[in-house]
Amino acid sequence: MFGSREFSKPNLLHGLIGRATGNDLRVLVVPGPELALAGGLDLMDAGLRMASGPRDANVLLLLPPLGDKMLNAASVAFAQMPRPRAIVALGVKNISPLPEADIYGELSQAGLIESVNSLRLHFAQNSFSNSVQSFDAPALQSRIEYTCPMHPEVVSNQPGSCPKCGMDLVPRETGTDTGQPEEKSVQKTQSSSNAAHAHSSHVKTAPAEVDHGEHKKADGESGDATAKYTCPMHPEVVSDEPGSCPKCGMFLEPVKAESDHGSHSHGSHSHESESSVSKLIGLEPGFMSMIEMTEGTPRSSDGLQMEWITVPFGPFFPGLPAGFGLELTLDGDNVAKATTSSFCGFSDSLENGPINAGDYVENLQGQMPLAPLTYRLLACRAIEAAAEKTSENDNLRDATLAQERIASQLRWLTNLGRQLGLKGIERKAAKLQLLIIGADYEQIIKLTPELSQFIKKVKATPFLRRRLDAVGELPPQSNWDGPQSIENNAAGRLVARLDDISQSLALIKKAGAIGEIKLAEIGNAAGHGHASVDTARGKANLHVELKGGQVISAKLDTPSMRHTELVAPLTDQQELGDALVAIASIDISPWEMRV
Amino acid sequence: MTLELVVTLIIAAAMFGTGIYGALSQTNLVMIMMGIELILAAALLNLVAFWRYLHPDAIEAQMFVLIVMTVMAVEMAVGFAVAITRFRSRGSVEMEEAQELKG
Amino acid sequence: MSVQVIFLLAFGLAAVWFGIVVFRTHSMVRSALALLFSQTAVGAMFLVMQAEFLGVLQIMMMATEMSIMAIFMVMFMMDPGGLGEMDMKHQRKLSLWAGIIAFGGASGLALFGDWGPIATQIPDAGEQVRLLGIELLGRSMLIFESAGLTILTAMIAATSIAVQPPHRPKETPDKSKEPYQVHNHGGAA
Amino acid sequence: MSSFVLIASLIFATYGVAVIEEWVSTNRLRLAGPLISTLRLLGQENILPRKSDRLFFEVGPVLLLIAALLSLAVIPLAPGLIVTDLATGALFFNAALAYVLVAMIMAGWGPDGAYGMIGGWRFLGQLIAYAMLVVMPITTVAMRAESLSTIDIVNSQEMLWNIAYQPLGFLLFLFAGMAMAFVPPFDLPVASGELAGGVEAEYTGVRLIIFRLGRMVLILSVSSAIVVFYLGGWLGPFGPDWSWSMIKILGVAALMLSGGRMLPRIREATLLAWSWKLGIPLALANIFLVGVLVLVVPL
Repeated sequence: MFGSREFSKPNLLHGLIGRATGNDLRVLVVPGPELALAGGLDLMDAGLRMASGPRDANVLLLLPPLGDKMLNAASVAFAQMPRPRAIVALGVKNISPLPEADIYGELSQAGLIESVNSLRLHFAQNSFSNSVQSFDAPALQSRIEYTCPMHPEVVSNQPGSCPKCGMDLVPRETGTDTGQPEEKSVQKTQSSSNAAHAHSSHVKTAPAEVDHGEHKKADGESGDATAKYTCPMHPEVVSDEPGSCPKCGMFLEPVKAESDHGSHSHGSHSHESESSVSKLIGLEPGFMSMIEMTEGTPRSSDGLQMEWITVPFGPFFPGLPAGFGLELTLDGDNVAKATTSSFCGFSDSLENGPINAGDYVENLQGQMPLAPLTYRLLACRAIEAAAEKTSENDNLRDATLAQERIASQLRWLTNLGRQLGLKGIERKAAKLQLLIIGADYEQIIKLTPELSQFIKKVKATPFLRRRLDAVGELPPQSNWDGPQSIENNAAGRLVARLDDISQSLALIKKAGAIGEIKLAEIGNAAGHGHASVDTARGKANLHVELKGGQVISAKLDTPSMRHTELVAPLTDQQELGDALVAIASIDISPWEMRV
Repeated sequence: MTLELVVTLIIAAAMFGTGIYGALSQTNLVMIMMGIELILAAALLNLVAFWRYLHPDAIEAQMFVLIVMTVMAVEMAVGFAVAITRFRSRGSVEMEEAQELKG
Repeated sequence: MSVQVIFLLAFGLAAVWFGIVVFRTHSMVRSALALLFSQTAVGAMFLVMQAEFLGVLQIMMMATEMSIMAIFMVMFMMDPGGLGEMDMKHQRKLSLWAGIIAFGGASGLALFGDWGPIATQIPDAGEQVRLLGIELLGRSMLIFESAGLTILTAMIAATSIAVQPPHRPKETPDKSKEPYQVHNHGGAA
Repeated sequence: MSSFVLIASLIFATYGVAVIEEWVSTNRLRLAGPLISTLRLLGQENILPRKSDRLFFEVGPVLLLIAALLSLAVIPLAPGLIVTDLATGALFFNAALAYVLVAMIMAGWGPDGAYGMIGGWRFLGQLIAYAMLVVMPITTVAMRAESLSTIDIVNSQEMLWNIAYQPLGFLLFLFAGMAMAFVPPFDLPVASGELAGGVEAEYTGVRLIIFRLGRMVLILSVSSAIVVFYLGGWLGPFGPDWSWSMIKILGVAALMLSGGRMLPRIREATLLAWSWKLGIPLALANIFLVGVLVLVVPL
């Protein structure tokens, strides 16, 4: 069992705990709660509560679509979740590298409720097991490899002697190369594997050999005078490769192999610093110069050199769009640098050669789970333009688009509510979204008063506008084409989104019905076509080339691709909370980013 | 019996010694300030002990303690201001490296 | 030995021990918090000596003061892991001897001074607070007000020298130096 | 007997606060909720982050609980129902809660995770905002009672509760108290949407139980201080004294917990700006006003 806790003797408490666990489910949704909403799942109604992070979760809920990157990230999160824990997979079967799911279900509210019921039973029975297996996410796995102290290029999986000089190989810990973003950030340093292991090192289940490896490394290397690089401040940190110190982040300095290590705490670097600090007369030998340490370090906006830390946010961060990877370099509580990535982007290259126009439409729709009909419409329009056909029911199509826009804005509001701690808005927006997505024309008209009332309520939320109007000012001449607002800040964009809901409602009312989006009969048409659609996030453009009724090339340009460039200027020198709100205010969908 | 007084005074003396050691041996300005805080704490201890065991009727002694506490706070404020300024200009709050402050 | 002596000894030894820890630990935050607990122990000794108001005040003030010290230590020392083997001492012998001599001298005075009999009757806590208030706003008002003014002046002066000189051009961060990576355990969150 | 009543009411009130907390955050009233959560956490693995500062990691939550419990020691439930009636009770309450900051810094620093660390230091910024607004309204309360003893403070309100006598002080203290107990919208150090749990992020199992328990006792302590200082403590028209204390305390706790849920989480810069630019001048004005009132209309 991967999710259970080990026990030595069964006792009465275990039964109680198991039942309590089943009644207090904290769920971490993969890819994210938006997908659950878009798929029509009401998690609250099913008795699940959102976890604020992997440590807080005991259920990992998997929903389609799941890419490799997403599954890798999910396996890291699963490794961090404290036992007892369980995996629920709705509508997905293959979830490797995660272990087998404890419960499989179908992707529907009924399926969810059924899964939750069996989950309660599962926890009641299996919270404690006497055959517990440890789960190590492959993305986090570190292994011990052996290298020659003199020839770092010699790496072997087994202990032995160096083919070049015959010395005994010394063990060291390494991380495996994966596409894991958290890994990437630390891969360069030797600390990477240590730090990464913190993810999965559970008190009870941590493989003991990891710790051994570390100790052995320290003894072996410093004792044998083998190190090539060492930290000027932490002489016990020795590495074969240049990099930065796992303790203080300073650059490791080269050390001659014959210098005597470990003799005294600062012996290893004394000859290094003496030469450069000796210009200051009267310094004690071996004195650690802070001037040297801070020289050339980046300065904050207030002119102080501070230590910068790089923190990954995402892909399952509660305040950000699910699947959106954000790595912030923080200077204190201020953002100094932001890099973005997507865990679930699309790909518009036609790898398997030309495909049928109809299939292409389905394909694009499938790649955009948060706005399927919008992109279906986009594909249809582009193909029809290429085939020089015109469709008749544009009005009805626009109504469909408007419906999806409303749903998208409501999902955005849910996210904003979660980020700002506005539970009321979070709950209500989620409820309305669930009602909107499945609704037909009559139902939407019926929902109109409730929606307008909700919009009024959001606008009247005390301090909400105040909270938002200090953040998220876009730089001049930025290529923003999301909902246009009068004020250039997050508050303005909130109002614009709320107005967008009202306008979309009016549009649906005017159309009188909601149409299905069907690709017109194009036969064996050929040619180039271009189309654009106003999505909830901005304008999406598609350019397709048809030949013989088949799409031979396509180029998609989505609003989120353009808007991710705004993340850096929006967050620059902002306080962390403000930066996250600013990012939320431009509503990026990681699904609309390229992989 | 003056045991209480002597015990308190010896403890104050030990804190004073530790503070002196810290203030002299540390090279970092903030650590030096910590040494001074210890010295001032020893002074506080003496003041309270003298008030309690020798002159409990002289409430001015307590007032004096308040003044010393103020001095502690002022020392912190000024010390940190100096530290920030030095750190901004030199990138260090190491007193070993503050050669220009040496006579 | 009275109960009072036992408590004084216990808190006193704690105060001294934490005081020593300040200069022995390598972690900056530990160092500042050790000082805090040393000061708290001193505050507890005040309470044992029935100076209730002063004791509570000491305990309250030091919590904030030392926490601020901790953040400054972290700022200036760039020792994020907290347990790095930093050694930032000089003139070891001199300072050790100075410390020992100071301790010896002061405790010698304490031991051999003629203190006379100790007082047993002291005003109760409520009475002390009342007397202290009357003292502060009576005879010692000038001193008290000067202290208040001093601290205000110090605050303003400290702020004004600590704020950034406005003319300094904003320097662009040197990207060649990689920031330290605090690895986040809640990483995938 | 009285110590038994005290402990029983402490447990009851803490449980009550936990029920209210869950109620306002999930919109569902489950009387067994806190018990179930506690059982779940009891069975959860106790994860120790690998590079943690073990000492701080372990001590942080315990210190939070101890600080909150100590501050309750000076809160009277009824004339005889108090752990210790210190002559400096009002100041002691503040002194004990100053260690909440230390606990938060320890708990944030301990696990060596970025979210927790930022959360811990954020609380220091928050303290700089609210600290003055805790002390200054207490001053005016003590001015009216002419004593720092909490019993005297309650007795001084026999004619008129302080909420009516000095409403400005009440509002400031409520605001500061909510920031002190970091309930929404002041939950900057443990924000879920901003920091994925912040200081709490790395805690699991028994340690998390202690942390959450400490937090509940802290909320209880702040709300009982509001009751003692401004709402006349145990004073009520009929029935036993302690029941009035209980009702008021739970009522204030419910008000504190639910009121903030309607508001977006405050920005740290706004919090500091409001406290220093608006709050402190108001608090000074309050001291002056109450000073005049005490001299002119001694009720």
